[in-house]
Amino acid sequence: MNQILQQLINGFSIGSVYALMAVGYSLVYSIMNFSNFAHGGVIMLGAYFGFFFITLFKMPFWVAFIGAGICSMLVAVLVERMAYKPLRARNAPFLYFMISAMGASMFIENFVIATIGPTFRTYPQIFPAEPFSLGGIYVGRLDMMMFLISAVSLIALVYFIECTKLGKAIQATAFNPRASALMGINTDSVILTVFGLGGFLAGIAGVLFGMKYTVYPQIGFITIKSFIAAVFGGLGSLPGAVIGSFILGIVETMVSGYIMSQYRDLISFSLLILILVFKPMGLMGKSVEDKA
Amino acid sequence: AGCSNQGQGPAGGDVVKIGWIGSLTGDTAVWGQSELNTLELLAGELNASGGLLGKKIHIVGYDTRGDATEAVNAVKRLVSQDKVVAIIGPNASSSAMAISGTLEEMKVPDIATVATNPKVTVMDGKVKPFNFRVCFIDPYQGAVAAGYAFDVLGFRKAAVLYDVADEYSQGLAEFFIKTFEEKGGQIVAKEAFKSGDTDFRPQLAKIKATNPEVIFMPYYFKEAALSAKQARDLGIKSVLMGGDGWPSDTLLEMAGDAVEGSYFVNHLDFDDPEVQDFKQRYNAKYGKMPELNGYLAHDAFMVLVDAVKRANSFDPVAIRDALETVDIEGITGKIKIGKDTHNPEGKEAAIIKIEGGKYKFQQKYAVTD
Amino acid sequence: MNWFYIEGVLILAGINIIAVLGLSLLTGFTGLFSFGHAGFMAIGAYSAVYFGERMGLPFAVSVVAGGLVAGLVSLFIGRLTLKLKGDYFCIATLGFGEAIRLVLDNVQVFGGARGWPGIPLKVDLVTVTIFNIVGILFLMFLINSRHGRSMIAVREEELAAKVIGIDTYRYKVISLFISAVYAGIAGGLLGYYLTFLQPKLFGLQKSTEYTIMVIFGGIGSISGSVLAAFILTVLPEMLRSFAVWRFVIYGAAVIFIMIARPQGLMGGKEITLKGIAGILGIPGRNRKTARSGEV
Amino acid sequence: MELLRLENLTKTFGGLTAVKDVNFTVNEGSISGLIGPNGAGKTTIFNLITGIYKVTRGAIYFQNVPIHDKEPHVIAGMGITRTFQNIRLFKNLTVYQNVLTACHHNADYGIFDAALRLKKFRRQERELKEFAGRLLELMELSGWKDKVANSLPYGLQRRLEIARALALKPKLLLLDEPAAGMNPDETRQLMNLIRRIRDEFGCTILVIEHHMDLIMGICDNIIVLNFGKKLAEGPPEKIQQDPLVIEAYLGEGGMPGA
Amino acid sequence: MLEIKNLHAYYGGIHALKGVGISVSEGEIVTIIGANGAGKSTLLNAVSGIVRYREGSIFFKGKPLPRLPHLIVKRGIVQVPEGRLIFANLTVKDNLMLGAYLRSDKEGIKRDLEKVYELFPRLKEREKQMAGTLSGGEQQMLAIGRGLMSNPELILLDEPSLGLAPIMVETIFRVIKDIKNLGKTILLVEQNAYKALSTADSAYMLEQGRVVKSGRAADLINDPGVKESYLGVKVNNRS
Ligand SMILES: Nc1ncnc2c1ncn2[C@@H]1O[C@H](COP(=O)(O)OP(=O)(O)OP(=O)(O)O)[C@@H](O)[C@H]1O
Ligand SMILES: Nc1ncnc2c1ncn2[C@@H]1O[C@H](COP(=O)(O)OP(=O)(O)OP(=O)(O)O)[C@@H](O)[C@H]1O
Ligand SMILES: [Mg+2]
Ligand SMILES: [Mg+2]
Repeated sequence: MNQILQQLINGFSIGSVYALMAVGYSLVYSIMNFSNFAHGGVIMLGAYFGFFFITLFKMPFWVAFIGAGICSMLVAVLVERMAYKPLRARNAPFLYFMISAMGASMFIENFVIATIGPTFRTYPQIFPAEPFSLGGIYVGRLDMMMFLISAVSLIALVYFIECTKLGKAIQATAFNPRASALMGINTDSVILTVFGLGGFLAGIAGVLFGMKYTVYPQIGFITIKSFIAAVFGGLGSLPGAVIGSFILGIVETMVSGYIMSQYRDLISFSLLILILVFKPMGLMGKSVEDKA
Repeated sequence: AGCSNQGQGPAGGDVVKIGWIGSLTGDTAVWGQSELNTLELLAGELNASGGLLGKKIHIVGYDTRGDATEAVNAVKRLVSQDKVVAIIGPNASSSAMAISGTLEEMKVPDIATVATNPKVTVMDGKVKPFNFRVCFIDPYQGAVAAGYAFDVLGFRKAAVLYDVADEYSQGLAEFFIKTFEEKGGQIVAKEAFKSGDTDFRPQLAKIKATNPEVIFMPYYFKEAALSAKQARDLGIKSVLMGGDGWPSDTLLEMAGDAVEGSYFVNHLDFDDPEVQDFKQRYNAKYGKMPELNGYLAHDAFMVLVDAVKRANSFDPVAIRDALETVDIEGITGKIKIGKDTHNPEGKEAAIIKIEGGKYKFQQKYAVTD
Repeated sequence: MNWFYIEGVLILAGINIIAVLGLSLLTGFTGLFSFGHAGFMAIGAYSAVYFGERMGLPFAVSVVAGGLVAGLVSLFIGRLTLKLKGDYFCIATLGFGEAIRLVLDNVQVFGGARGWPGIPLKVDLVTVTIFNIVGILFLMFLINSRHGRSMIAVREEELAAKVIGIDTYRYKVISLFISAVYAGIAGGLLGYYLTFLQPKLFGLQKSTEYTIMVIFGGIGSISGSVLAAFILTVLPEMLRSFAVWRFVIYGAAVIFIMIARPQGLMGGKEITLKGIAGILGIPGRNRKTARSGEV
Repeated sequence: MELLRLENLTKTFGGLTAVKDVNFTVNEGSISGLIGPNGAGKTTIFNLITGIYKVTRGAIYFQNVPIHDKEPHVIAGMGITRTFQNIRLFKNLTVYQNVLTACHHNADYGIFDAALRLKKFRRQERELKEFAGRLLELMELSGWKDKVANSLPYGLQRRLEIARALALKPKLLLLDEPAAGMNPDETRQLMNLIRRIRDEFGCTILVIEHHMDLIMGICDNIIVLNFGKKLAEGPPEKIQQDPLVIEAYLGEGGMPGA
Repeated sequence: MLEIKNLHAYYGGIHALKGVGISVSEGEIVTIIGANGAGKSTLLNAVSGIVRYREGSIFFKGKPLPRLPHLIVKRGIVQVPEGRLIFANLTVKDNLMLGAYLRSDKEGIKRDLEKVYELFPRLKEREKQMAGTLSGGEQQMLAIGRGLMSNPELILLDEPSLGLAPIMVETIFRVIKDIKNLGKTILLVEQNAYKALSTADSAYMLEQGRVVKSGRAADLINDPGVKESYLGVKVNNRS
């Protein structure tokens, strides 16, 4: 019994890591309709920013945390300007954005290897390491923080997108930049806002991730899981991304814990495909009939 | 098109090129860069003291990203374009196995650093003529770990956590289990994860339920540190044990108390004075400590130098012949290449324990059979 | 003896070209994105080597048979996933590719994660060239037929394709099947060239590289795909001396070409004999290149 | 001779009933009109006939064969095709390629015929190309042959859609607002074209239009929809006078000059 | 109010506008007629900033017009584009509210929303429906309503009657007059030349990127050339 509970907690905590990354990724996806593969790279940079702010510049944690968010925001905006904007200007199909994003991701990762080096770096201990223990079940402090932060950012984002004018403008711009411009929307700055927000989320996700695990040039790779989680939940749906993340986290945990860890990913992928067979747009994805 | 080089540098002049391949990028870049740094350090020192057979040594290193296909390309370029006389590296067994054909075709010897798969040098009972290595092999290391755990530490119940997508980890796990069970021990859990994972709690929670005395964790230090930490977070008190993927300053930094009291199998005793000397020279030049691969690259270079000297020639085939009879004392131990295996025969493993946040050499340990 | 190295790179380029040709049909012409083609390659590679080394089939037969096995698997995968749209299909293939790798990592008969060494070297430049020529011709002929046009229609506007009587699902299946066969054959060749197989060789990275090549060459262009596969195989080799900066430059180059030529190298056009003649100033039709499907 | 028959056709979207118990038949060789206010369900009926939407209730028979449970491409294969209200061309392909693609139905060579360039392939392909060329000429699109569909003016895009549909040699052609965006002169040309298509291709035509000149000018029979239900049916003269139709659709001004 | 001089626009190699000049005075309805491909939409798009022009100038209320669409909207010019360009993934209401994107007078927005709903009751019924699933005519209503929501000084209408039922066409032209009576200026492109000319004050006729005729709408409607090509030979029997 204890073990099941513990596994559930583990699943939730892994899920919150995925969720934290998935929110930012899914934000850009839901708005821009393409998979921003550079998101992982920005997360990784966020982890480095936070690391250097704390170790080199001796900043207090929260300052470093927000600072890393802001720096990552700048990076994301820069990536948008360099790699996506010229494509947008030509109305290129989403495939091209995806490839450009892959290029950017490759560039960022290898740039870090070439300049900072491939070594692993560890955040100093900031929060007490001992997990809370409740009758033999252990809950990490950082895990709870990640859970909270992903919940808060999800709610804030959903509110922002669904209930504010700028949020609507963002959705409109994504659907048709040209028509949006005709509404008086400054599409350029709207898109920058989206990438900025996504970047900020990536940055703070990176810091938390770096603190929980470690910092190295390939940590961005883990975002592939949040990509999968977002599909689970239904692409373009922010709550879907978060729910998908938790489901993936728990499924992975349960498979590792009770079936066979060797085939964990095999089983999660099979489950994914099974879900898609029955719900082709994921759990919460909107399916719009193609109106002829 | 198998025409070999005749020991001449490209200009026929004073420089002789030695190749290196390994990963400078990708997720194993840490180890590759350490190897290349070591070779450049040693070559510089050698050149400063008059070179080798009167010639200056130049190291040409190419990145493989840890990918076997790239390794083949890199070797082809080294032997045909750069005309190296011998190659050091790679660290990945897969790359080392993939390049055998090319080496044989071009008749240039290669000395692998940390490629521990038995099939790197021997295939179907036949030794591959141009593949050599300076490290001991997976079965040996797995057996050493299992033997030490069973015989010396007296454990009877072991669990194994390994990286299913990693050749090295899979190899070690397999041979550990085999030996441990042969000795009469019991493997109570065998769990896996996949390269790139950062969270191991589900597997560890499952392992915890089986109450092992020791958990064998044959993978690299990043995962080792993470899984050790997470194991302690889950309240696991078992002794942890690892292989030669563990030793690194980063491990201690990352894992802190979590690995206190753990054991691992190593190629060398870090406190050995010769090792210390090398460490300092490396640190002086690069401002950081070498990773384990650096030590083995060091010995590979020593082995090569010895072979060249004895062959008294830069002819790759002559070097190859001389490599078969190498018998030197490296910083990772005695290296006597076996003619039929091209492995360092009877190379003893060092058992290291982590105590007080430091690596404490326990003993040299060898399994007989 | 530079040739030895160049030959090696050329062989590899040739193998990549075959895989990219297949993917080009799927992505470039049918408009389906796959991040799992390395998985088909792995299936092709392992089965080819199995047929050749364990069952003793002749080399060419086993490579083609390996391709067909990959194709058969694709039929199964396609059945489950081809109804999915856009990124959903893409992630499903990604999952499939990773799953294949995971299975191979665990199957010890084929060496598991530790790989399968000691495969005899049976691939040389001539073999690869022959496979390439056949592969290119087959694809060219297919594209310039009603079947190829139907696939393009699926890419362009699926609904319109349906109402003009194109069985879009069937064409997606065919396209996936053929591309999987190509990938499988490329895998078999790779195995017999490297003389070594390992699941790690067929990771997500490989799948994405191939996708990049297709887009880089230009959607819906066979010659573009060939050119891109060639350039992007050779480029990292040329950059070899940049050591750690190699993939920084590579990444930047990918972005640059997308920005500078968002339609890819060939942008849906084909290099034709006529076009080459035009460039050389030989009289004839004045158009430098011809749109695909118009030949 | 009856070609198409709708029986109690109903389609709902969630709570919204877009088409409700609609019955009508289309006779072979006729030109029929389907009109009604915006949102009356006309396009939805086209979507149901062509299999793009699944029928909620009721049935559709084509040559007395039920088709309401068939896939769009099967229905197209039986000889029903259409144009779209929101133009759906293969935007990035040329005019010629658009038509040639749709010609595929007139050939039956297989993949291996194509890959090996067998005789069958060469002969049929030559025929397809000739046919596509003729079609472009007939539709007066030859001058635009190599232009990318996307860059054509609106009116020509509509004409191209018709050409593409005709490439199937359909028995029943459904046109959804073919004259939208055309001026009266062009509309008149289109009327002639539609008649010619009926005569030369021997196909039956069902057309949705809001240009009353066109509807009244060429239709043998007109079906009027309102709120998803059939409001009236009959020849133009009768529909024009029908007070219900005037009230719901034509308006007090009656037929404007378009 | 709007002064266009010698405008040249290109699509790649296609010379779509060849020196077009047009002037629109405040409070007027000006219509542009012309065959398919004459360049009517291109002209409107050039004014609203979606199409770049290479030569020529556009002055609005005596000042040169900026070239970026959102700045142009700020100056009080809005376009109801050809082909509607509604936001299919948003609800009807969201679409309308986006029309009022640059406005911040809550009261005024509310009032205008009511007005649009009054004009097109169908839109109110479908307030929450995804715009992409509306019927063609409903979408056209939405596009016009959305344009009105920005409360512009000058409104550019590109074929507003496209796809509308006859009874709706009547309504639309009535609306156009209503808008004019509110003191707004309208530039109208229409295929329904008869309706357009009878509604407008002045008119321009475009052919292959050039203005070939211009004058008072009432004069053009009786011009034999115009009659032949744009009004249809058959003079309507019921109007
Ligand atoms: N996929 C859908 N989801 C929800 N409602 C829909 C969908 N498709 C159509 N409708 C609704 O059904 C009704 C009928 O639409 P339809 O497109 O058939 O109208 P129509 O008669 O073609 O009108 P128009 O002349 O304006 O094109 C409309 O009110 C429309 O909003
Ligand atoms: N995106 C484009 N690319 C290339 N050419 C274009 C493009 N848009 C328009 N054209 C060309 O520019 C010319 C003018 O087109 P425009 O759309 O302005 O005509 P229009 O008068 O609005 O016609 P319609 O009545 O059909 O709407 C046409 O020859 C058309 O082919
Ligand atoms: Mg309609
Ligand atoms: Mg127009």
